[in-house]
This record gives sequence, C-alpha cells and structure tokens, in this order.
Amino acid sequence: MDSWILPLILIVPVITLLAILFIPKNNDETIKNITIFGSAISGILSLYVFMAFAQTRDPNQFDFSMVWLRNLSIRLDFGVDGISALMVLLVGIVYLTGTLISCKITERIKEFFILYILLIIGVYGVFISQDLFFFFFFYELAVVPMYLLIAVWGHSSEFETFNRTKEYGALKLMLVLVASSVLIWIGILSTFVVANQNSFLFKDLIDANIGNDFQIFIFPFFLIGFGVLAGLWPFHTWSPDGHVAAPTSVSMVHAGILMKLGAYGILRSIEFLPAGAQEWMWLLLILGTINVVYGALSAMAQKDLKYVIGYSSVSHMGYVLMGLATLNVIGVAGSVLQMFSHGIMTALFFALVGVIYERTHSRDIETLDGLIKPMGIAGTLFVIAGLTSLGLPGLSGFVAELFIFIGVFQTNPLMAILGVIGAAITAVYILRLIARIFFGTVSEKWANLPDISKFELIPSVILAFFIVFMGVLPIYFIDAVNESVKELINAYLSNFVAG
Amino acid sequence: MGELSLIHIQIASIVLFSIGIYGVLSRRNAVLILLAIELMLNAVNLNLIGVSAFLDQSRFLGHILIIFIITIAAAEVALALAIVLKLYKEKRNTDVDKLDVLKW
Amino acid sequence: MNSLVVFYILSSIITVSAIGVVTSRHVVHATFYLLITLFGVAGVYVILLSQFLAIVQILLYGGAIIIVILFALMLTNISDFNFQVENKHWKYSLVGSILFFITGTIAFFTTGGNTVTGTLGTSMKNIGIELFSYWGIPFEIVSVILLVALIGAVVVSNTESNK
Amino acid sequence: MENITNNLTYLIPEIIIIALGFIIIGIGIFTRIRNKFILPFASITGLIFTAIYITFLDIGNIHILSTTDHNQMKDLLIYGGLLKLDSFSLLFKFIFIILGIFVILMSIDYVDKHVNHEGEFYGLIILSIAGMMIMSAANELLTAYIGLELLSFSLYILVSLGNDPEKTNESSIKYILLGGFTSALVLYGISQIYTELVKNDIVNPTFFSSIGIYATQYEAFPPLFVFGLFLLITGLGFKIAAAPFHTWAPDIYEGAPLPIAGYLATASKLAGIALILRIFSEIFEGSHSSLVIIVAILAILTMSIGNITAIAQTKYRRLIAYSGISHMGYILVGLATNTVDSYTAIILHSIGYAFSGLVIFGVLICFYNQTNKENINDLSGLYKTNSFLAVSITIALLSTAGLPFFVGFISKFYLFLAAVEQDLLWLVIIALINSLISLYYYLMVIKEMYVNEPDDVLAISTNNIEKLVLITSLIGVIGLGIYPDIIMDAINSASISVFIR
Amino acid sequence: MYELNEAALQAPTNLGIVWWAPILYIVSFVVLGLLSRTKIKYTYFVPIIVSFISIGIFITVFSTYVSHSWERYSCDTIGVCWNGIDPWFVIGDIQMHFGAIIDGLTVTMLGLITIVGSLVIIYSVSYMHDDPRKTWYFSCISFFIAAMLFLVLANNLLLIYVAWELVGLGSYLLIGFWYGKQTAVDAAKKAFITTRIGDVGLMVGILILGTSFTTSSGAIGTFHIPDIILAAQQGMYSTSELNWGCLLIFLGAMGKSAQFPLHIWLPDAMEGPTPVSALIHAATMVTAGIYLTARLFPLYEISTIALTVVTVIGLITAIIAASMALVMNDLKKILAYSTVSHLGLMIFGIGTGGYAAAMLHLVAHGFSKALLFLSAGNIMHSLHEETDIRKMGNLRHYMPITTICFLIGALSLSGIPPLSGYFSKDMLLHGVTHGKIDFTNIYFLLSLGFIFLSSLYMTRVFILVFWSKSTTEYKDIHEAPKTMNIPIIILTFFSIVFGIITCLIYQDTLLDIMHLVTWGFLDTPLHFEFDLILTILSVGFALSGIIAGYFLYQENYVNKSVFNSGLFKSLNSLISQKYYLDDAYNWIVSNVVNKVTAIVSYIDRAFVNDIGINSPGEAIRATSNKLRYIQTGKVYNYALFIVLSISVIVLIWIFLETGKIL
Repeated sequence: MDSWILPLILIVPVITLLAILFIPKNNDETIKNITIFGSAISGILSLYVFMAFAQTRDPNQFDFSMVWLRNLSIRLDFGVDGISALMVLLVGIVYLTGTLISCKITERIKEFFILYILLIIGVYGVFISQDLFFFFFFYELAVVPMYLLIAVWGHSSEFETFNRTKEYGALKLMLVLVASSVLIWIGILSTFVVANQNSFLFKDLIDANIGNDFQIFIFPFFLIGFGVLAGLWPFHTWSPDGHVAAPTSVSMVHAGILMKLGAYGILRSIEFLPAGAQEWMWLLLILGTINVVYGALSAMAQKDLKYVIGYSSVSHMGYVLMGLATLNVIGVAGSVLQMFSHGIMTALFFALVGVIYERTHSRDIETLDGLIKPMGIAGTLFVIAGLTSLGLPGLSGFVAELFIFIGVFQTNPLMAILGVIGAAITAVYILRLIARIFFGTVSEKWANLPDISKFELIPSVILAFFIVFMGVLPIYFIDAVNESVKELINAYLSNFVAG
Repeated sequence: MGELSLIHIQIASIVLFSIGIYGVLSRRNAVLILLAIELMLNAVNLNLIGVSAFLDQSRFLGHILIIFIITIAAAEVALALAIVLKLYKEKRNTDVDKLDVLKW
Repeated sequence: MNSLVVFYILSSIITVSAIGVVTSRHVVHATFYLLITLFGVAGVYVILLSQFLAIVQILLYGGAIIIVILFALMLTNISDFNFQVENKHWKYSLVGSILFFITGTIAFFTTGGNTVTGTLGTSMKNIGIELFSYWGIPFEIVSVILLVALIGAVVVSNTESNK
Repeated sequence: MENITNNLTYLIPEIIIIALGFIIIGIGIFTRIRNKFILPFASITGLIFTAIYITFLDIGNIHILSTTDHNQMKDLLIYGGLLKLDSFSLLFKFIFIILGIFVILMSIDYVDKHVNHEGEFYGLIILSIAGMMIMSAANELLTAYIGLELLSFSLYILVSLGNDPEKTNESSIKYILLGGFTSALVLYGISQIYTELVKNDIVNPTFFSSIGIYATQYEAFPPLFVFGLFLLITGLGFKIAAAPFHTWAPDIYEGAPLPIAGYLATASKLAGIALILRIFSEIFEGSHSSLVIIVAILAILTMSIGNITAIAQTKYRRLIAYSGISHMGYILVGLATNTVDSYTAIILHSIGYAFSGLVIFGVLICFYNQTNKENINDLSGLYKTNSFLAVSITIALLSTAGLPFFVGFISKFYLFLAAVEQDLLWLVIIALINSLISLYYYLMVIKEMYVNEPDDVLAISTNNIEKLVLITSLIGVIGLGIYPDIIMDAINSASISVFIR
Repeated sequence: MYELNEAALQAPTNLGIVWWAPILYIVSFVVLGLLSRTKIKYTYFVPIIVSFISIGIFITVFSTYVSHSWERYSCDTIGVCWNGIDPWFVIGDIQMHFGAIIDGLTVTMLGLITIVGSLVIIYSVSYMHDDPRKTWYFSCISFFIAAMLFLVLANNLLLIYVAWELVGLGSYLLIGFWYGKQTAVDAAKKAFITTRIGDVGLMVGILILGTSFTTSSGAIGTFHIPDIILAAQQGMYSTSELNWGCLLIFLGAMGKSAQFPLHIWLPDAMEGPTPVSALIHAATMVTAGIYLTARLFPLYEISTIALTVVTVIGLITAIIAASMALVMNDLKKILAYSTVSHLGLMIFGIGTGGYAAAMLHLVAHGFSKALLFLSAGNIMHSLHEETDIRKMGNLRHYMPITTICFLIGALSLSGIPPLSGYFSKDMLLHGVTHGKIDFTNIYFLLSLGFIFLSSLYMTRVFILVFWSKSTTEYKDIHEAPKTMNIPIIILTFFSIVFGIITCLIYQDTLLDIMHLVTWGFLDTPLHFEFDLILTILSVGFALSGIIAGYFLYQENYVNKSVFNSGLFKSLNSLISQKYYLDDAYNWIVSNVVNKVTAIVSYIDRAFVNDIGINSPGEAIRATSNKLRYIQTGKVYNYALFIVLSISVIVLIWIFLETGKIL
C-alpha cells in the first residue's frame, strides 16, 4: 500500500510554484504570502514525517512506488529511513526560514521564488527517493536553478586582494557540480549494467552483490562525484565562492542542504558498494581531515565575513566526511547528526550575515566592529551560531562532533586528533571573528543601525531553537538516526561476514 | 594483349573521378566547379556501366542508375546555374574565393 | 580489333580532355573539353554494348547540359570569367585528389573478382520495361525533382533578394 | 512484374503532400494574395489532414502505436520492396509533418517581412517533407537517394530565398556546390557497393536487406565495400552535419532564412537519422568491431569539434549550428552501440532535440523579426524585454544541455546507458565531458539574457501564433522530460521494427 | 573482566536532591537571561535565593554523606555513584547518563562552590549596582555556577568535558562582560582559546581512556569514571595508553588551572569585574583542573611518568608565578599570579601524592583568595578602579575593616598559624617529605623557597597598599558598604577557622571525608600530624619572608638601586617581562599562525582554484579560439577537408578490416 505523504512533500512545492507562476508579476505581496504559506505547509509536513518516523521507526511506513519508464524499468520510488527523515526535516526548516528571509528581496521576486522552489523540490526529491535514477535526477535538478539564483540575485565581492564577480561564482559552481555529476553518471550507468538487476532501486542494487573488483573500480567515481558537492578537498573552491556570491536564502539552502546531498549520496553508495567503500574509505578519511584543518586555516585568513563562513562550512563538511569514513555506527551517526546540525547552524550564520550586510553594506571584517551594541539580538544569535560551530556542548554541534571523534578514534586515532585540533582552530577564528565584529568599541558609523526585523527574527529564532533543542535533548534525534544507521552498518558488515 | 575487363573500367572511372575532385578543389569559378562535378558524375556512370555490363547482366541495374543519375545531374546543373547567375547578377563575378563572408 | 585497344584510346581521350576541363583558363574551352569527355564516355558505353545509354549520354549531356551551360555563359559577360588569377591552392587540391585516387585504387586492387571479362549489353526494351514498371516510383519522384528544379530555377533567377 | 497503380493506396500521404506542395506553389505564383495567412494556413490544414490520416492509418496491424512485442510486428514491402511501410516509417513521417507544420507557423511573420515568394517558400517546404517521407520509407539505395535529392533540391532553393543578398548568395552557392559534390561522392559509393553486391550474386543489389545479407557473409569487409560504404556514410553524415562533413552547416545556417535554418537543424537532420538507422541496422548484421570503431571515431570528432568550436562563437545561429553538430555526435554514439535500446534512445533523443530546436529557433525568429540582430550579445537583457521568449529558450537550452525536468536528460541517460551496456564506457565518458563543455556556452547565452542589461529597452512582442508554437513545443520538451513513458509505445515499436525486422 | 561496582547503585536516594543545585542555577540563568533586556530592577534576588537554597542542599548532602558510615575507610568502593536520570543519549555502544559521583571530593567542592558563589553574588549586588546590564551579569554568574556544579557532580568523563566547556563559556562571558573595553574582549578571547588548547588534550585523553579497551559486555570502552578506574587498577590499559591518557588529560587541567606554560590567560582575565575574579579565578574555575587530576588520581598513581610530570609542572608554576607576583605593580595581577602559584602548589601536592592536603589547600586558598580579591574589589571600588599599588598606600586609616580582612587573608596564604593556610601547607610539606626531613630533597627545598616568596610578595602588597606613605591624594575615599563587607567578613571567618576545625577539632570526621577520596596505596599523610621541625621550618621561612618584606618595602633598608644593577637588573627585567612568555606567544601567533593561514589561503587561491579549476576552462577556450579557424569560409577548403578525411578514414578502416593497406 502506498503512502501519499512523500509525494505530497513534492507536490506541495509544485503547487506553490504553479500558483506563483500564474500570479501577475506586479503584486509581490500575494506572491510572498503564497510562498510563505506553501513553505509553512511543507515545513509542517517535513516535521510530521520526522516525528512520525521518530515514533514508530518503521522505515517502510511512507513507501510509495510507481512505474515511470518501462524500457529502463525506472520506478518512482519514495521512502524514508531515519537518516533521510532527519534530512527531510532539515530541508523543511531551511525552506521555511529561507523563504521568510528572502521576503526582503525586491527585484524579480516572482522568478526568484520559482527558482528557489525548484531548488527545494530537487533537494526534497533526493532525500526521499529510493531509486538511484531519481536520486540522480533530483540531484541534477537541484543544481540547475543555482546558476540563475546566484548570477541574477547574487552579490559580487570586490576586495583589494581579489575580485570575484557573482557570474564567476555562479559559473564555477554550476560547471564544477555538473563536472562532478559526470562522474556520478559514469558510476550509475556502469553500476546499473554490472548489477544486471534491470532496476535502479537501492534495495535491488544491494541484493545484486556486485563483484568486489568492480566495486573497487567504481566506488571512487561515486566518492569523488558526490564528494565534490560535499566540498571535498581539493574540489571545494566552488563552495566558498558560490556561498559568497549567492543571495542570503540561497546561501542558506546551498550550504545548509545542498552540500549535504553529497555526503548523503556517499552514504547511500556505501550501501550497495560495501567492498568499494571498505577499500576506499581511507582516502575519504584523509581528505576529510584535510578539509577540516585546511578549511579552518583558510577561514582564519579571510577578510570577508561571508568567506569565513564559507570556509568554515568546508571545514565542517570535513567532519561529516570523516564520520562517514569510519563506517562504524557511532561515527556514521555522528556525521548524520553533523549534517543536520551544520545545516541549521550555517543557515543561521548566513541569515545573520545577510542581516548584517543588509544594514552595513559591508562584509569586510576590518571595517565592522562593536555591532552588538546596535544589533543586540542579531549579535546574540550570531554568537550562538558561532559557539555551535566551535562545538560547544549544549548546542547541536557538540554531540555530532563528539560522536565523530569517538568513531574516528576507533579507526584512526591520528586523524581523530587532527580533527580535535581542527575544532580548536575553529574556536580560534570564530572567537576572533566575534570579538572583531561584535565586541569592542562601536564606531559611530554603525552606532545607530536598526536591529533585526520581524521577517529576519522569526527564521533566525526558529533555527536557533533547533540548535539549542538538539544540543540539550540530542537523544530525540539520536534515537531516530541510531537504528537506521545500525541497520546500514550491519548490512554493510554482513557483506564481509558472508564472504 | 588481354581482354577488356572490369578493372580497366574501374581505373578509368577512378582517374576521371579524381580529376573531377581536383577540379572541384582547385577551381575558383563556380561554373567550372559545376563542370568538375559533372566529370565526377560521369566517372560514376563509367563505373556503373562497367559493373552492369560485366557482372550484372541479368538485371542490368547499372543502366537504370545511370539514367536516374543523368536526369538528376541535369536538374542539378540547371538549378546550380540559376543560383550562379543570381550571384553573378549581384556581384558581377562568380569567384567562390570571394565568397567568405560566412566563416569562423 | 581488340576492344581493349579502343578502350585505351578512349580512356586516354577522356583523361586528357578531363584534365583540360579542370585546367583550362577559358570557361568556354573548358566546356568544350567537357563535351569531348562526354563523347569519350559515350564511346566506352558503346564498346560495352549499351548503345542506348550512349545515345542518352550524348543527347542529355552533350545536348542539354552543355547547351544550358553555354547559354548561361552567354547570359553573362564572358570577360568577367576569363581573367581569373591562377589559384594558389592547386597543390593542396592535387594532394587531395591524388590521395583519393590512391585510396580508390588500393580498394580496387586489393578486392578480387574484378578481372571478369565478356560483356553483355541489354536492349532498350528491357530497360524501358524495368524503368517504368519496377522503378516506376523513383521515376515519378524524379519527375517531381525536375519540376522542383524548374520552379527553383525560375524563383531563384527572378528574385531580387532583399524586399 | 507489377504495375505502378496497384497498391498506390499506400502512398496516399506522399501523394497528398506532393499535390499540396504544387498547389500551394501554384497559388503563390498565379494569384497575388496579399494576406499573409492564407497560404500557410492552407498548407497547414493539408498537412494536419495528412498527419491525422497517418495517425489512424492501419495497414495490416501496422500503425504508429503498434504493440511492442515484435512477434506480431509486421512490415509491408511495396513496389517490389523499394518502399517499406512499418511503424518506423510511419512514426517518422508523422514527426516530419509535425515539424513542417511548426516551421511553417514559425515562419509566417518572417516570410511576410523578408521573402517575396510565399508560395514557393511554403510549397517547397511541403515538397521537402515529401522527400523526407520517402527517405524514411525507402528500403533501397536508389529510392533513398532520390528522396534525399528531392529534399536537397527543395532546401537549395529555400536557402537561396534569404533576405541578405551577401549572405544568401554565398550560402546558397556553398550549399549547392558542396551538396552536388557530396551527392557525386555518394553515387560513387553506391556504385562501389553495387559492384561488391553483384559480385556476390546477391539479387536486388541495392536493397538495404541485401547489404545486410552481404554483411553477414563477410567477417571482414573487402576494401572496395569499405570504400563505397564510407562514401555512402559521407553523404549521410553530410546530411546530418556530422564531422568531418559538418563544415557547411554553420555557414548555411547563418546565410539561410532563419526558419529554413531551423528546418535544416531539425527536420532534415531527422530525415538523415531515419535513413542512417535503416542502413546501419543492416550493415551491423554480423559482428563488425571495426565498424564500431569508425563510427566511434566519427562520434568523437563530431562531439568534440561541435562543442569546442561553439564556445568561441559570437553569432547565435552559428552557436546553435555547432550545438546541433555536437548532438549528432551523441546520436552517433548511440549508433555505435547498435542495440534496440540504443535505437530507441536515438529516436527519443532526436525527437527531444527537434522539439528543443523548434523552441530555440522559434524564439530566435521572433527576436530576429523585430530586431534584425544576429549576435549573441544582442540577446542581452532579453529577459527584461520579453521574459516569455527568454524563459522558453532557456528551457530549450537546458534541455539540450541534458539537465533534468527536460527531455534532454532522460534521452541522454537512455542513450548513454545503452552505450555502456555494450562496453562503450570510454565513449560515454568522452560524450559526458563534451556535454559538460556544452553547458558552458549555454550558460553564457543564459547569462546574456538574464544578468546583463538590454542595450535598448524596446519591448519585444510575441503574437499568438508564436506563443502557440513555443508553448506546444515547450510542452513537448517538459512533458517528455517529466513522463517520457507516454510516447514510449510508438518509439519502441519503431525501433523494434527497424532493428529486428 | 570486571563489573560495574555494586556500591555505586545502592546509594541513599535522597542524594537525588543534589541535582537541584545546578538545575536551580540554570533556571536562574534562563530567567535572568530572558529578563536581561528588560528594565526590571532587583532581579538579583533570584540568584540570591537560589544560592541560599543550594547551600541548604549542600548541607543536606553533606550530612547524609557523613551519616553513611559504611563508606568510611572503604578503599575498594569508589564513593557513591548515583545514576538517577535517564540516559542523556545511547549511541552504538556508548551510554551517557546524567550520573553523579558523590564522595568526599565532590562534597568538598560543592561546599566551596556554593558558599563562595553565594557570597560573591551578595557582594556583587552592590558592587555592580550602577551597571545597566547587571541582570545579564547575574544570569552569567548563575550559568557559571551551574556549570561548575555539573562539573564536580559528573560521574562520566564526557559529562565532565561538557561541563568543562560550559564553565569555559561562563568565564568567557564574565571576563568579556564589559565588551566595550577592547582589553576585556581580548582577555576573554585569550582565556577561551588558551583553555581550548588544553581541551584538545583533554578530549583526546578522554578518547584514549574511553575507547581503548573492550568491556565484558562487548562494548567498546566506557566513559564512566569508576569503571575506568577499576579497569585501570585491573590493568586493562597498556602502559602507553595510560601514560598518554593521563598526560593529555593533565594538559586540559593545565589549561583550566593556569599551569605553566598555559597560565598566561589568568592575569589578563583580571579585566573582568572583580567579584568574577574572586569567584572564577580564585575559588572555583581554576580549581577545576585540580579537581579533575584529583578525581583521576588512581590513574596517575599507576602511571608514574604522568605523576612526575604533574609534580614538576606544579613546582615550576609555583615558583615562576610567585616570582612574577613579586614584581607586578597591578593589585589584581599580583593576586592573579599568586593564585597561579598556589594552584601550582596544589598540583605539586597532588604530584607528590599528598592530595588530601592539596584539596585542603584548595579550599583554604579558595576562601583566602576570594577574601583578598573582594577586598581588592573594595579598594578599587573606592579608588575608582585604580589598581596600581604604587599609587596607593596608607589606606589603613580610611578602610580599617578591609585592612584587617586583607591582612588575615595574606597571612593565611603565607601560612602563619593558626590560619587555615598553615595547616594545608604543612600537610603538603608532609606529603613532600614523607615524614623525614632531608635537605637533599630538591622538592622540599623549592617548596620552602616558595613559602618564602609567597609571604614576601604578600607583605609587599600589604605594605604598599595599606601601610606606606601614600603618594597620591585620595578624594571622597570611604569604607565599602555593608553588603560588600559582610561577605568579606564571612570569608575572613572561614579562612581563620577552617584549618582549625578540619585539622584539629573534627579531623576524624572531616579529614576522613578527604580520606575517602584516596584509594591511593602510597603512604601519604591523611591526617594532620604536628611535626615540630617541619612547622618551625615552614613558619620560619614564612616569617623571614615577612620580615624581609618589611625591611625592603617599608623601611627601604636596602636602597632600590641594587635592583637596577647587574644580575638583579637582568633578573628583574626578565621576571617583569613575564619571562617573555607573552611575547613568545604573540610572536608565534603573528609569525607562525598568521603566516601559515596566509600561505594556506594563497595556495587555495593560486593553485587549488586558479590552476586546478580555472585553467582547464581557459585551455578549452583557447583551443576553441584556435579550432574555429578551420572554418575558413572557402568552399574548396571544405571540399578538401571532406576529401582528405574520406581518404584517411577509409585507409584506416581498410587497415582495421584487413589488417593491411596493400
């Protein structure tokens, strides 16, 4: 029997999109209201999906399946387990908050929302589809709107050291992501052929028991292909430039969700390529560690507020990858939690950076100071986000990073130590940043800026709430994730018990 | 001195064809290029008649082909000449070397 | 007398006149060289015992096409065609054509079964029957093509392009 | 020994079309109609009638949507096998007519503005459709050649109907000279094939099927056959503008009337593809690894030259020409694969390509009619001046770039999947890299339209006909992308009927 | 293998109320935090009430604990482990409970924290009276105390780490409370980052101890402290694991407890409000490291290397800090350095095994130093935040109460009987000497030197502030208000009687509480034994320090020029430059860290991005610009192109088919 919840999750944005499509350009208010309404419904749906899953923990309760293309026996197959349920929740939150944030956009808001919702449909689809083809379909779909979203609504950044136009950022993001998807094309096509199940469903591919040599040959394609989207070093440079060029809400979605698609993809490919994963995870571990340290160090050197956040998300995605690379329950669970936590956190970061930029029209760390005096609430929220990113207990980041450290430590202590050091470096640059732009004497230039407005406060508070909630009661999230991860890892291990 | 055999015809045709190709490649006058194309078509006919006469004596398909080819060649020449004349009317010459506005 | 000798003579005529076609400076000369070539080819038809095609060749080509070409040339001012500077790219053309020639020759010689002798022509009657029964449809289409070409010639020649 | 008149009924569509063509020409010549709508609508009504006729045509269980299990898949040889009626030919005839209708609709304003031979213009388009229908139905080299010549002749004339004297003359001269040259080559090739076949005492030496029989007899083709075959491939490649025979395409597109350029880019290429599928499905009888290699070489050349050269282009017509060339490269990949799946994929891909090509050219025609500008950077700010055009062409470009939601994605996926199934992964990788490169110049165009400011803010208008055309073909692009299954019946039966016979 | 010890589970249930202390403080934090942007006055009653309740809770727990005689002298059980609340989370094999260990150690720390905390809160009420953001201040204080209570209650290394970090956050907020002051901001940043560096060690150490063996239940490791200790005592850690674990955890302790070379943040941290200095940097937070080391003492016992390192680090810190305290001129900085050196002494004490004494000293020092800081707060309050002792003097006439209290605190720290400092210090000396005095014991000699130094600088401060002629004119100078004096007096009382009570009157009861935390098997002195010679030595050194100070600073018996010449000069400059440690750190930051980051980001731009990502694109575009020119536009070139490619490909194909061309 099919459950229509997951299709609904896709249909609601589609309906919203069509509704916007048929509203004449000029009345922005209606468009805004409809979008907010639609995103609120989606958010509630996502919350429902997650909570329902957290109650029953039955991975099949939302299954939905229909034939899409007979020749290739491609099925439209939806379903969630704990991991994707958490991701769906993440998408819901960021979608809603991003919509609220982007209400200040004035030019071409209709088109903006259309593309934005298209992006959201893509990411929703990735997380709920149980079929390799549609996984990839939605994955590409999520990449498509990014170019226009960035190139049209973005901001170029001119600094004395370097100039990055928004077109450059958008183009690089698009091309690098599509280049990475070339690798995924190759992986998917040859996996399908070799698995010879005449089906793209994950479960069929898992049952196929693909030969080890092929797994070892093909896994790097998935690893790098998805890794690029996860900001894997040395293919990460699209991400800071993209973040910086993008408008606020797109940065939120981009850093908050889009980079998670990559990690999620790697997670899924572990399922049906266990031997390849086992063979290649050392590489992911090392690269992930490089991500952590390298990203933190580069973040420390940045002069542009948004670049700092961009590089910090490169660094944090490094933790996610490290956690995946452990292939043990606690590490993987940690990285899943880190995906969620970082998604919320970085969304909050970008929202607040947007607020600041809105007011000061400057992202230059050197020129900003003492901002907490005029903008107390924004400053406080920013400090919360910062403390999350340096892994302070009681906020969402800590538990995730702790699990990742424990997991990694069991597989490779050296990398774990480097990761911990990376966390320390994070503390250094985050505290420097906060001390620089928020504390100290406020220059009269900023002395009487308006504080955060309603449309910015609500989403920021929602995000901050989830940060604190997950930090204080992590067990609620952990239990939802724990079992799915256990199943995944046990399935993975069983491959080697068998032979 | 041996008998006349297919290979002779084929050689003659390839010679004629190559000469035609040379004409197409080297000539700058559109009309002359047309003539060269006619040469090539004749080479084709030569080949066909040879094959038809030596090998395909039952269905003599070559003859049929030749007739079609000649017809189409005639039509083509007519059309091409019309176009060349139009060109001439507007540019007072038919030098294809001067036709390189459309490039790169 | 051996038909091979005749063939040699004819083919030498064909070759020489063809070379004349592609090299002679003067357009009208080239046209007449072409006429000679056509007659040579017709001669080959004859020694291959298909006189009908020879006649068709002479009538259509020697008659129609050459006349059309000359007519076209007369419509124009010949002097525009004559002083054409010698083309600078003849070397490349030579290379191209010779390469093609070599390729073709290799193909001919390395493929066996082409030393058959003993030719047999066919009668005009058979051709007619074949043409109008079996190949009727293509024939009809060719007529369409001719019509199209005719229309096209008219259209093209009385178009002053820009309206 | 049969008579022309019997089973003439099977040719009713062709006959209608040819008659229609001449009628339109006649009207155009002998009556001086000043209303720009009468001729096109007359032709369109005729075409639509034919299309409907073909749709419901059902000869002995052969129709467009015949079932996909090829046990009861029949085909009908008429006129001693010169022509073949099967769902493949029916499908392609249908597609040709549809494309013709679209092109005619798109060109109404253009003709009104720039062409002073309306009758000939529309009539020749219709006649060329007839030629294409014969190509898709031909089962024999000579017939195919004749159909191809009919198409080419009409196109020679159509190309020479452009408005810019300089470019039109040049392009028409180039086209007819190169076309004649190539057709001579093709004929030479046909004569060599004929030689080889009669040498082996194969009856009907110019039939495709006899080529198949011949191919099965030889493990390695004899050189002469290779020679002839490649000359034949030259002609077909020239038709679909595959490298290294592509050089004419950009120039002709630039010089020809814009609707005709669109027609060249969509319909005539599809005709070439139809013929190629027919012939290659026979040549591939038996295992011929070297043939695969040759086709793969052509594919690589076509893709790479097309895409890489496109990047440096400054005129949108040339850009589209090169992107079309690169797409022929993808289709050659499918050809090198040579399985039922790959044939299905090729048909799907070419249909999708045709639809997006229609959109692209429709938009460009609207743009050109009102601005007379030809450079890519003249498109700047098109979104501001007319958002509908900008969005439509964006969707079409993204579809040709093979991004999801659009038919380009699924067709490419299908194509490459089929290729990988035949161990052509290396070829697919090259193709993928190429499609990545292609994305770059599509994005450049998109950037021009959305990011940059328009040079002069005169709003570009679109009339209802153009809207109709664009929206219909957009529905094709998006609908097939979202749920391709709807036309899979037709495509499957077509590919099976051409491949398995 | 081993089982989780049973005594842990059968704990007296009413100990559960102990959780209310931190929870109430959390509540107060949240409430005040929410109120912090409002204009409500008198919000400070919330923390005051909470603090009283928490003292009550402490007393309950204390009595319950003392009344459980069954734990006396039981060296095999590890106090009372109380697992009350549901697991915080369960992941994989790791379970994490909100569990508490309640033993002598905890009880002691509880007492110190609750008492000093409430006193400081009361003191702050009037000290911060004029500050507009005092609600937020009290909110932060509550948060800090809550975190500190969690830290001492936790029975689980991860929970300790959590609390550890939160404590750091609290101190960060409090030090940087006046965020307008750049120095304060930098100090806060410095404190957090420095301790964070230590925490890297702590985290890794925890990971090592927690994951390097498999329990009987198949779980990979545990973070439950009693289990870890049992595991260690059953020898389930390899030596290297144990050594590394202990050393790295001690690195964390060094960061928090300001041990050399990570002590640099503490003096700067004096930028915060003075009560905060009293609370955080004298009594509670800085003792967290000592608490942790004491908590894991059994491990250090086993890993001798770690124990040695602890001893040496402690001693170095003690001496160096004392020497720096001698030359500083900033009142609070002097107190800070003296704190550092006393912390060093405690660490040293633990290192020498006598850590019951160390804990005793911790408490005694906590009271006295809080007392001193608060008095300093009085002084600054009346002198308008003046902290340079050279500008003071002769204050005894103006603020008598403060003078007396300060004097008592100073004497107690100098170890003059019968003040509490004397007892703890003598017990430490016992620990060093193991009962028999030999002057070849370098530790012993250095600790005597330390005693001399500490009494010397205390005398200096006292004389320069209260006794000597004042160089400046004071305006409207006055004694501090009662609300500020009462806490000081209470603290004075404690620092007088604490030693006597614990070590003389009730020592069976109270020192055995200390006793309970030693599962140690060294023969360390657990009672205070009066040893005449030792007493004479320590008190003698202390008195000599005082006398020397008197002559140096009051009578100027030796003229200062001596210090500006020769060896003394260089020594003086070395010390007053804080041994160039700050300079060294700054140099590292500016020349190493910043350089490295600059290089990394340059690599990121120049190589990874421009060469790695951009150059392929450039290459393709260049190719395209070349390639477009094959489109010459000349018909015959196109034809030539076609012909050539035909010939070439046909030849290739023929070769492929037949394997030969001819």
